Amino acid sequence: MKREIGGGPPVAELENIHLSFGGLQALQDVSVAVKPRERLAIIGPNGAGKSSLFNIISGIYTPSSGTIRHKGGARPARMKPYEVARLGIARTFQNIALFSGMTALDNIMTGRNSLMRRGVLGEALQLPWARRQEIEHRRRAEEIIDFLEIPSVRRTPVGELPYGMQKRVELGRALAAEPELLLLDEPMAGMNLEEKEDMCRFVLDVNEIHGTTLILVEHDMGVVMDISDRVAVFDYGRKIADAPPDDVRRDQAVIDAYLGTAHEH
Amino acid sequence: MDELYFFLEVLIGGLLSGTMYSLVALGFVLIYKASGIFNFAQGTMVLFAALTFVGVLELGAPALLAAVITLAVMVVLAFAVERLVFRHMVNQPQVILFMATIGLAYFLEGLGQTVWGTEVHVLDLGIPDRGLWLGPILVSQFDLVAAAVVAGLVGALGVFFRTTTMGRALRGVADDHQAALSIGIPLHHVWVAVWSVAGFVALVAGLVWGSKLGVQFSISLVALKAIPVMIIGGFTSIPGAIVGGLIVGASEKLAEVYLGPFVGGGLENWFPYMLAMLVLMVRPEGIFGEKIIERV
Amino acid sequence: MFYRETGQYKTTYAADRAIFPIRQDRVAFAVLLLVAFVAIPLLANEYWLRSVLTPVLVFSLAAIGLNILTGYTGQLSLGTAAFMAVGAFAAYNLEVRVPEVPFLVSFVVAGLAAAGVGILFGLPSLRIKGFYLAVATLAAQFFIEWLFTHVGWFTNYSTSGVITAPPMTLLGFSFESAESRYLLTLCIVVVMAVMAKNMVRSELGRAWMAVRDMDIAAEAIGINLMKTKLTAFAVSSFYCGVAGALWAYVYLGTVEPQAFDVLRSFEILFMVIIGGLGSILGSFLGAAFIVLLPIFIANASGIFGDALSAETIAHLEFVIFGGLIIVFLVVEPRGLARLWQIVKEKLRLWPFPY
Amino acid sequence: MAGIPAANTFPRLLRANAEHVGSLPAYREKEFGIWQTWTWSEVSEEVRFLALGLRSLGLERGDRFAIIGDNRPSLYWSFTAGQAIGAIPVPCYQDSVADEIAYVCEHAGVRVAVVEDQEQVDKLIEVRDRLPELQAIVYTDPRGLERYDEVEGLVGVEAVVEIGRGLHGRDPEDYEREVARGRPTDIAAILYTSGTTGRPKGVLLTHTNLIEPARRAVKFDNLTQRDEVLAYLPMAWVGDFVFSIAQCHIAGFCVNCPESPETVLTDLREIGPTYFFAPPRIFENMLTSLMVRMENAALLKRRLFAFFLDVARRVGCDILDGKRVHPLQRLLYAVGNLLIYAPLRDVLGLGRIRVAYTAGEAIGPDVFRFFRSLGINLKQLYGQTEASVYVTIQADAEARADTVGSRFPGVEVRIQDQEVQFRGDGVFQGYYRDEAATAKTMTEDGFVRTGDAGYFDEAGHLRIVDRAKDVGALTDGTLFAPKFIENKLKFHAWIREAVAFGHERDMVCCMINIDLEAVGDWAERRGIAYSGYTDLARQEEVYELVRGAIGDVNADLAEDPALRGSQIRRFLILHKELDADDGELTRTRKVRRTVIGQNYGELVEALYAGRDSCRVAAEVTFEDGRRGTVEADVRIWDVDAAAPMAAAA
Repeated sequence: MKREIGGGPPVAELENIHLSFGGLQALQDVSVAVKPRERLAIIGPNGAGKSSLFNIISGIYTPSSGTIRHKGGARPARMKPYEVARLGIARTFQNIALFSGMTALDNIMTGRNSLMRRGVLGEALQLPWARRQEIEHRRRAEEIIDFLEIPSVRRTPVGELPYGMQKRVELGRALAAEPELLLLDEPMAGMNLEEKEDMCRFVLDVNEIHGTTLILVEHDMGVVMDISDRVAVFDYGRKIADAPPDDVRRDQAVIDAYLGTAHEH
Repeated sequence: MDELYFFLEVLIGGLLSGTMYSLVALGFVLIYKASGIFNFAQGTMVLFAALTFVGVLELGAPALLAAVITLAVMVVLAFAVERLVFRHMVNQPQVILFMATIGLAYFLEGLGQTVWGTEVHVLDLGIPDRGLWLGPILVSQFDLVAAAVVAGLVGALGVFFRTTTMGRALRGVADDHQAALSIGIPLHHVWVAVWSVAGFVALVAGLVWGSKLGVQFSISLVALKAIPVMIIGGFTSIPGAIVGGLIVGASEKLAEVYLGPFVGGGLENWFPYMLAMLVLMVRPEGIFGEKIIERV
Repeated sequence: MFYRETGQYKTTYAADRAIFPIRQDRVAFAVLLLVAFVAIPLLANEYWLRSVLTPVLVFSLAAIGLNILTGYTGQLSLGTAAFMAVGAFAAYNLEVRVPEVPFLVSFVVAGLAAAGVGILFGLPSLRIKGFYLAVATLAAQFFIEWLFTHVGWFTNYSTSGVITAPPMTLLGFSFESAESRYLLTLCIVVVMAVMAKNMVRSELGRAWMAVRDMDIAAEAIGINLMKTKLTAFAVSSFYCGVAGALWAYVYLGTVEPQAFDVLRSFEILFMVIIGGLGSILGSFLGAAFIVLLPIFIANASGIFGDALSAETIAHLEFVIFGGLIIVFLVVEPRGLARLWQIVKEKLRLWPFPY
Repeated sequence: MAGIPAANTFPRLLRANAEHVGSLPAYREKEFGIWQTWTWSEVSEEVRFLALGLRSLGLERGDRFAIIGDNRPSLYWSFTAGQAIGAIPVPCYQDSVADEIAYVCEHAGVRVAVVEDQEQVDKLIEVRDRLPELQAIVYTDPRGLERYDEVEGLVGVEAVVEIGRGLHGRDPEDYEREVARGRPTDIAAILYTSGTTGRPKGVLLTHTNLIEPARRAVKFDNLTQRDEVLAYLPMAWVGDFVFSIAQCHIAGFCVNCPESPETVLTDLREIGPTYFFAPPRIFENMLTSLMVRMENAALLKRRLFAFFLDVARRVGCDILDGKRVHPLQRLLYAVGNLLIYAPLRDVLGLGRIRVAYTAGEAIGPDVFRFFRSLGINLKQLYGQTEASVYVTIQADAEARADTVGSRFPGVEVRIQDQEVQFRGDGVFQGYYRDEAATAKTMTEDGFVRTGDAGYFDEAGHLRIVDRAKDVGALTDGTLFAPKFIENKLKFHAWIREAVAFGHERDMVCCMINIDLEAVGDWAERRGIAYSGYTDLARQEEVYELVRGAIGDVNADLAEDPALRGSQIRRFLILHKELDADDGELTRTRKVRRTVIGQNYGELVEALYAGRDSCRVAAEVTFEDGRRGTVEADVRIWDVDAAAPMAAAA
């Protein structure tokens, strides 16, 4: 199966983005774009602005200046995160942000909420449309559960799941929204080798089978070099490199800033 | 001219009575700063302290002894609350802790009245309660004394926080739990200490309020107004508690006097809350509070 | 022990998401309904029907309302009684001004009016949470209480400030007897409880819980926080409003605004905490517990003869309620419903311990 | 029997079911969280299209095709679909490595393989150069196979079905013509048996072979359309074919496929089969885990449990067998049923069982009786692939731990030179492409040699004692069945391994390995100090304990006229644990009698020389791989022979 990268405008494009908190410059003049079906990795030391970038794309932060484009069209300067999500952008969080009181299944079902119809009375009375909607979306959620190989924990409250499983459920919740662009914030952090392999397989499958564009922040260099088409390197809020993995590996600025120094993780 | 004098009279009266709200709010702020707990029971602690004091007084003890005994009871209470309640709720969300303090409020209210009865106790500490003319403006002597007490208390607390080890630990713990631990005082002790200080503040507030209104159940309801005071002033700020109290006291009086007649009076009951709500909408962290930033 | 689940497999999602997926639970629920609808009206005396069971049901409804807001959506409210008051006075005013409106319609209007007020006071929830929000709801509590006391229009300029509910008749039948009022309440409460259960197990309920558990993630997954929170306020207040109307019409008959004071709000909050945050069943358990406990205490104190005055007993109630709240929050924050769930799990696994 | 169609090939059985009970569930599979269900009409439809689709892949009448994977409905359907067009299904064990699969597929010359998933596809790709005849690989689960588009002949089952649907649309009678061409004497399947030695052999079974015995078994246990089974045993095993295909088609009951091999226990509880088969190992594991779980129960509950288990032990089996039981005991049992047995059965997923069978190996009598005493109708049968399963079977009231029942209806069974032999319409047609093995197994008069030694007891129940080649005789000619004796010993909790000697000797002696955990626990509770296995094994108290166990076995043997003479007379407890690393056990923990006889020659000699101890040095492999020597004095004790009860009384 051949994967075609590109074709059409970038799924997400950030242009000259600045972001500051108080006096602190979190991002300075950052421009980055991701093409359809591309796998873009973002690396950099802690505090380099990787998560800030995600928060800007997903609408949690508003940049001080700069433009964000979605499939070629400029996004309004202020967009609520839920409006961004409805553009087909889903994400996971660095520190798992699951709905801890709910089961794995309900978490994943919640991922589909934005695709569902809201009608208070209809849901209260379980009118045919409400019942049908629950069942149809349950089926889709179950496909994700099957895909992520977590049927045995379907009914477990996620708070009781081990860390690796929680990461999987969180990915499931993001996938449930059927996103075009998936932002993964350190999907492999804290996992053992086997869990990482599984996660890599899932992530690659999502990208290759469904054509989902990926941006991932990850510290595990092996994973990054293996699975990404392109690597953007951040340091002190600036992008210092943006190239295919092999080129990045040879880039002197990157080596100085990041790869060369011992990075504890 | 009379209009202006009248306005000033109302304003000053409000400000002075506002200092009493400040007194209760002070207790809230102390506990919130040290433990992150919004202590709904602070108002009840005021009632409880006053009831205990009056009760001991009525048993024939001299005022000073009664104060010491009451203070001891408040320390024991602080100890019990830490040991029996909050130590077991370390990882609970703040809202759950808050609800626990509502339970505590009920418990104390019931306990105080079971032990000391419900009838209104008169408390006379010999504070003169006559009007005092400052030029053309009539001011309550009682309120002046109360304001002085508040000022004294704030000053004393300031000294306590600056000069004693425990005081420094308390300040430290508000900023950073780790830092407090590094001073070498266990967190549990800090909690007990801060609840004790809050108990002391409650006692002072109880005495002042009790001698003004009589020691009775409604004190705890009036003391609830310390909540909007805190919201307006900011949760983490002692100056905020003072200023908030002044604002609430003044604004509710002014509202009552100038708006009350048009709507049938009784504005005082809800005006501070509405004011607090408005403040929340505009500036959720309050006037002196630190900006709340949520990290993702 | 009594569960025989083997062979109760699900072949459709519809069966899998049933409210009671286990047959034994369905049977138990059917028996419970039978008892509530048939046995109790036949067997219970007037005192129990009028003064115990009816208020338990009404409180359950209010507790469901608060639970939707606090237990499911995580928005703390200390103004439940105020929303009940809105319901009661709305129904009253509609009936007084438009007498031809059937009382059931006025109950619906009561709910809608409360929902509207709920949305208004829910607006701050868009900016603030936790106990900050509690202050906003306290504002609602004190303001509304004051409004009904001081603005004569709401009490139809009754001199005493007390409103008297008009008689309830439906198709010529007058609900006057304790049995008929109990059954009327029961019908309304059962229907609304099922509706609440349906909401919390659907898209809406998941959105609420998502907001409660992790609002940032909820928004990032496409949930409109504002809409979801305000819906919770509206639905919650609707339930409280209907409960308020029932309280006035079915239980008390005559009401003054003070019947809906801040202590009433706390009482309902306690029901939710003791019954179980985030549980419809818990709302019933909590309401029953809080209503029955004073009766139990009163009876128990009878053993001591007249040693305890009525006043002391009232104070002891405070001590016990407060203590129980603390005990529940420390030991089992999910309340009686959670305890029941644990017992049920044990029964399902019997004789195995896990 | 009404309702059971008398069709004589599998495709015809399927058609009959679709006509008579078309709306009843035929297959279920837990997938996507619920039990997806297919009725007989739907199955019939699927099979029809699949059959035509398979034919379009080049599968022709008489061709073999492989089926590899976990129990999945679509794999079951591929059996019938292939049979409908006259092709012969060859199921392979799904957990076999690529090489084993390659052997079977190569030997059978399969043209097409219908497999479950990527895992199986990978195996086939790995060995594809050995399978020149393999034209197409059909997979049922596309997961992970998206990237395989360069693999030749790889196609999803849905695509095959679509092709079939198209063909059916053009010629609706096509499928029926194919079915009509099939004859009951056609080969319906080739089932490869794993055999203890050498390469697997392909057992040729016709439709008649498989259908007729299965039909009688359905009648024997009154299986109906309302029964349910859980299909969780390998599809390549004859038992699964007979239960999940033959009997399912004959009785019309529903076959349930678990979600995954890991969730079998959960799925068992959900489905609650009414007709159940499991090898002894599964029942043993169930009992062990049940007891371990109960250990953690509260004291009161443990007491209650122990009390009612005791009641069940005393009267449970009798009640199940319909014997007379004192009304008071019956009442007590009823209470126990309410409080313990029924909930226990339910939680284990055995709550709805009407008929359960175990076979394959000897089951521990305690385990067997435990499940029966709980009210579970567990029975034994004795069978072979070559017999299409059934040789002997236990009727409801005849269930016993130590026999395998009486002759299965329509089967002749005889004992020839101690070996069990059988004949009937289930008898296979021969081993595929292996005339020599066929000739060795079939007698001239049409009986099949089982290779098992056994005899019929007075009640006419068959007892299997051992593999025929292992059975020996004492010098006085008494039958000596070492494995039979060893198994009896091993059913005791204290004994982990046992090795019996006696062939061409004057008496039976044995070596014992105690169960370190059980005996260690026992010793601790009695305050007996020990430093490890070797130390514990030489304690007098332990010898006493083992002697008691051997006494029980002797008493058992004494009851049996054929074996009375082969009671154990002397024993010793080995100073070290038998270990597969030392070659004393096979990897599947079967004792290698010859190796042990050589390794411990001195001890064997001492046993028969009448000495009461023997000093030994044995070479052992330690856990870290070092080799070393253990030296010890091993005691040798005598045991009394028991007299038969009847004689003693």
